[in-house]
Amino acid sequence: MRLSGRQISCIRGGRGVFAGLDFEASSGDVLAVVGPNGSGKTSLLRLIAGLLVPAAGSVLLDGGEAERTLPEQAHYLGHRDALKPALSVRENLSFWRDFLGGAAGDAEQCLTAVGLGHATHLPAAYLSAGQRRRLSIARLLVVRRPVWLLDEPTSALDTAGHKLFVGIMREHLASGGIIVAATHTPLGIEARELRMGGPA
Amino acid sequence: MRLSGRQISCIRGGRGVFAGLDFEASSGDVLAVVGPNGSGKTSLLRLIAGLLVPAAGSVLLDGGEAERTLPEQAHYLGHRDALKPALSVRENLSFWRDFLGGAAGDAEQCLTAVGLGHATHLPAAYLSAGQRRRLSIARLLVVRRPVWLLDEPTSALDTAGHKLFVGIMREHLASGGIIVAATHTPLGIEARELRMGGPA
Amino acid sequence: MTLIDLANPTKFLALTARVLPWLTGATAILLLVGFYQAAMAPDDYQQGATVKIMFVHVPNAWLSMFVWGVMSIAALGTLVWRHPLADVAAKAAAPIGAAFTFLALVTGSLWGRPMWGTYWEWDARLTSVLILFLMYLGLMALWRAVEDPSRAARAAAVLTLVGAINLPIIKFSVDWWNTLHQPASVMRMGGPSLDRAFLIPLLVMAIGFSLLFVTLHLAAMRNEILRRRVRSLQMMQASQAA
Amino acid sequence: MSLGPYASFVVTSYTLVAAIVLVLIVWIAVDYRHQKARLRELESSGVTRRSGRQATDI
Amino acid sequence: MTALAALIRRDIKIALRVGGGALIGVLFFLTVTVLMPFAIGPDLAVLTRLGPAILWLGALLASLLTLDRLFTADHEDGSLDLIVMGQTPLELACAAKALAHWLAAGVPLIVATPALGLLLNLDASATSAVALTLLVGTPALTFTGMIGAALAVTLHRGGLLLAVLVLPLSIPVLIFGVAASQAAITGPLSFGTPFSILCALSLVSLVIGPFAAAASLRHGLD
Amino acid sequence: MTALAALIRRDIKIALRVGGGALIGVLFFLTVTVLMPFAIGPDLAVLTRLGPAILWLGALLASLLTLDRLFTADHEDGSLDLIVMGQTPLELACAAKALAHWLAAGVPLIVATPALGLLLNLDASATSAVALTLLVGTPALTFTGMIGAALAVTLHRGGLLLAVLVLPLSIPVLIFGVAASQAAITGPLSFGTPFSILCALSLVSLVIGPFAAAASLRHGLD
Ligand code: HEM
Ligand SMILES: Nc1ncnc2c1ncn2[C@@H]1O[C@H](COP(=O)(O)OP(=O)(O)OP(=O)(O)O)[C@@H](O)[C@H]1O
Ligand SMILES: Nc1ncnc2c1ncn2[C@@H]1O[C@H](COP(=O)(O)OP(=O)(O)OP(=O)(O)O)[C@@H](O)[C@H]1O
Ligand SMILES: [Mg+2]
Ligand SMILES: [Mg+2]
Repeated sequence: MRLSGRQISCIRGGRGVFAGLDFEASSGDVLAVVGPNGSGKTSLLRLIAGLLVPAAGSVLLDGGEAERTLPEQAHYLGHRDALKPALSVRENLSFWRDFLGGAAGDAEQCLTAVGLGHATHLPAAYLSAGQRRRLSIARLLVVRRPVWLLDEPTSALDTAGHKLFVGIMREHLASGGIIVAATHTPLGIEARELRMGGPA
Repeated sequence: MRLSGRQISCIRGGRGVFAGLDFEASSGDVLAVVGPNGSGKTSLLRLIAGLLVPAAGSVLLDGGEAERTLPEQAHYLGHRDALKPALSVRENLSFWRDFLGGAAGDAEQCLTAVGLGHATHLPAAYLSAGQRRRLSIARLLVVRRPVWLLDEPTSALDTAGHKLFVGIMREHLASGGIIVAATHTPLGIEARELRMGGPA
Repeated sequence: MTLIDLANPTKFLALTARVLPWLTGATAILLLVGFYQAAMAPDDYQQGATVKIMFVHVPNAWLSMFVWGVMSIAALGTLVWRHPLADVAAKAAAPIGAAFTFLALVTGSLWGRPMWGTYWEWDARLTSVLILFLMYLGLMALWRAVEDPSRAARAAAVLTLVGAINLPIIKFSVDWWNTLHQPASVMRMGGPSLDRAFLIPLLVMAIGFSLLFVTLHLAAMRNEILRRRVRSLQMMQASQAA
Repeated sequence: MSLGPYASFVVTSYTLVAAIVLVLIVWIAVDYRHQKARLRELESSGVTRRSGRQATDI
Repeated sequence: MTALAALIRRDIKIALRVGGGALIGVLFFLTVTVLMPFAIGPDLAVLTRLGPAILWLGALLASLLTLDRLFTADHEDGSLDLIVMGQTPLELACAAKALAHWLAAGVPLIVATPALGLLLNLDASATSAVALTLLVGTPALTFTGMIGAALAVTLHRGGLLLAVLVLPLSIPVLIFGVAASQAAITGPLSFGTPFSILCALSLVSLVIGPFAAAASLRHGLD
Repeated sequence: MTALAALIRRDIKIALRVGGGALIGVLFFLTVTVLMPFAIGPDLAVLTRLGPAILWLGALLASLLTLDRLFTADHEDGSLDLIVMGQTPLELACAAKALAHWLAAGVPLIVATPALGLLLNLDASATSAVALTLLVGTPALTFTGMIGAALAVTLHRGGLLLAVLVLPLSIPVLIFGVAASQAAITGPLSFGTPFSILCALSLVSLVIGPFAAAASLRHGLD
């Protein structure tokens, strides 16, 4: 599988964020998008996820399922964590499993995998910042999708959580997945860098 | 000036988060609150800020202005950044200056200090994650308050932003301020640790 | 047994277990006696037999206000003294108060039909009682809607205190506005103006219903304390499973 | 005892009062049993109170 | 199918928890109805005449009160991004959300109508006429309102357009709904004509609503 | 003082830019008014008699519609934390927010009244009487509604539950507002009595509202 972008330009709010960007990642690769604040890391991830339309250029996934588009084969983990405070931890996760995948994994098991096994019945409103992040990560596990787009995935995680997450990423890569992650701190996993320029 | 807590207990949503906690910080001190996810770092900061009521124990500030309460002498920088997307960067900051302090600093100047000098007229909706964080930090500068309560202040900041922020903290300490910061990554400044136990 | 002791739910449960049987007995006896006397009371020369509705209408109407008063005091306990039993008392009282208010409304309507020729009239007394009923329902909805009981308690306390403004309005609406409804004849300055033949059964019924409230309230408070114990044990179970 | 032309109103009132009071009593009693049962269930699953006492103890 | 069912279940669950349950809808309706005589005066004849309008206004208000955040809530917490990325066509997802909203906010009102009819002194046939028009008409309120809710996401700073667009769209629904009920109660007019227009409005909105909402959401993300 | 002025200015600015609130309110008001003639039928006399009641109902429901998020928006983005921590007494801050809301959402209703009076066949003096009662009475609606808005933060709930909690509190305002307008138009009663009661209600709510809201916010944060 190969994810690639060619000559992508991005314009937001009438201002050009970046232009002529090329990148490429194959099965088992981690692409770490780095660069100063406001340089367009988040914008790039959202472009790949189909949540923004590029002003020029295009993103392609070769070797994926033919009848599904790239966004349908990608997980996007952003700053906003798509959790409903009124629902319990388990309800939140099961919903995304049902909505995104159908068949797939066992919610309970994924929650244990991210260290939330004891909190399945709590309303999500009660979670701490790091616990919310762990719950978001559980979403990556509960439905299998080959491309992971991660926006500062390790923020708010403690050391144990970070280690856990590295393990999760390794497994994903081993099974042929692709990871594109925007980050300011080391991911803790060998990665190729994609450096963005631009303003602070 | 001396900030101290004695035998503090915290209960949230009917569950005990921590109990019997003691801490102390004097002028020029940084207290780094560390611990696993869900151990109660954020809860502690909110207790000091007066946004939660302790189930037992109390927090005191000695040597501050006598006629002002502790929360009135503290800045709280949380995950939620108190920015209104509909207002411009400058409007957001000026509002908080007027509401919190009255007299005090110059908004324009503080924005330059955090590297947002070029973006003063943008609506806050257009800011990237790191830019939002910088704008929140500018709030610490625009009204002088001796106690800073910072919840993962460096998350989303790039390397340059981190360095800038360390400088800002140093200045605050030099002028006799106190910093209590919850954090998972090194702050980049010598600090005493307050370790919280508890669940992941 | 001091008030401080009562603050402890466990002590409170022990006390409840001891007094509830006696209370139940006293309530049953008083209500039976009251009912017998009500049945034996003479007909009113104006209202005929319908005056018998008074013996249930008036106690329920009084209690509808009294219960809100109890909840208001409990609300102060929640907000000012953070008394652990105050939340429980307030929550347990709401459905009972709502039931009494409903009965006051219904018996009033049933009395109104023969007396005024209509079940319902939009006058100040009836309306303010209806508002009271709606506020009871609102409070119950609030208690049910919020999962964390101490959170719900604080919100309910504020609302209860604000709603207490309605009590004097109900009580004095008959004096302030021209209404169909009768002005106070028992609880008024200068003593009751009611004939003894009606007054005595009415008072017996009123005391009986008040005891009924106390009994039900204590029992409901006990349930509520147990419910909270279940909740905290479930939470402990969840965290022990980790 | 004759209740006159409006007997039905009087009887309805008293019946309704009795019915609602009965509903209250039954509801509270059932609720009590329910909570007790849940406590017993929790106890048998091995949870203990902080005080170390049995869940169903007072 | 599971995806849509899951979405509907989730939205209903949230609505019931956050709104405080279906009972709240009924209670709200009750309160609004009780309000009327205070304003209008205790004249039963006038009340009866206004009955359908009151019930319809209550329904409109209940749907407006909750519809406004149908998509913004999902947008603010990032759920909308994931919904857009899912395999489910966005039009269907929008329709599912609207359906859930109608089930949680609209149906309780219809169920409560008979009880309220009593308070408003409507007779049985009038009450059932009103309930019928509500049953047919409230989906139209939801599905046109949905367009505005989607625009609110697109326009960030222009909830303005939302207001300008949605309410006028729902006015015809309201007018024919009330007209049909009136016709059934007093009217010299026949019930059939306004009622069939109402049905037509509902059908049209069932189709247009999801498409317009999805289009607006797709263009509005950033 | 600067603090309160800043808060008022900010809230008004946001209301005007984001639009939503104020405009929805006015449009809803308009919808209610437009709908009535259809409900009541073409009988102009009845319409005139009900005019004030309709306008007042519209105003009440419109304020309900917009008050909902008075505090929740600030709660969700963390502003409320900082407001609570400020030196400004929370009661004053609440009052300032309510004032801003009234300026942005209540005043437009009053301004729109003359236009709507025409629709309802009210003459100039009647319209101005209604406008006057609205001017005096809508602050009471805002300030009692504020209590509900603050409860919404404590409860993590809004929407219909809020309406159910708030509406009973605002019934007296409605009664006397309508009574005063009626008196001015047709009444055998004098305008003075209900009008002064209305003023009294407004004053009382100006005091109770901020205190109750502040109490509820202070106890409700977490
Ligand atoms: C739905 C209709 C009615 C409601 C909501 C209602 C409500 C009340 C309330 C709240 C009280 C207690 C007032 C106080 O303590 O001062 C009361 C007392 C009383 N009501 Fe009614 N009532 C209704 C209908 C009637 C009717 C139709 C009658 C008889 C014609 C009646 C006769 C009385 C009497 C005699 C008292 C006792 C007054 C006193 O001695 O203080 N009520 N009612
Ligand atoms: N609003 C709330 N209501 C009830 N419980 C809560 C609430 N917020 C947090 N908690 C619980 O309190 C505990 C401490 O949370 P807190 O946010 O203080 O943790 P933290 O140390 O800041 O964690 P993190 O590193 O993930 O930010 C957690 O177990 C959490 O589940
Ligand atoms: N919704 C938006 N509308 C208009 N412009 C935006 C929007 N979001 C971001 N921008 C602008 O686009 C540029 C890139 O933003 P982006 O969020 O991609 O940066 P980033 O690299 O992720 O920064 P950070 O490290 O701070 O997260 C920034 O200059 C920002 O001001
Ligand atoms: Mg970013
Ligand atoms: Mg935290």
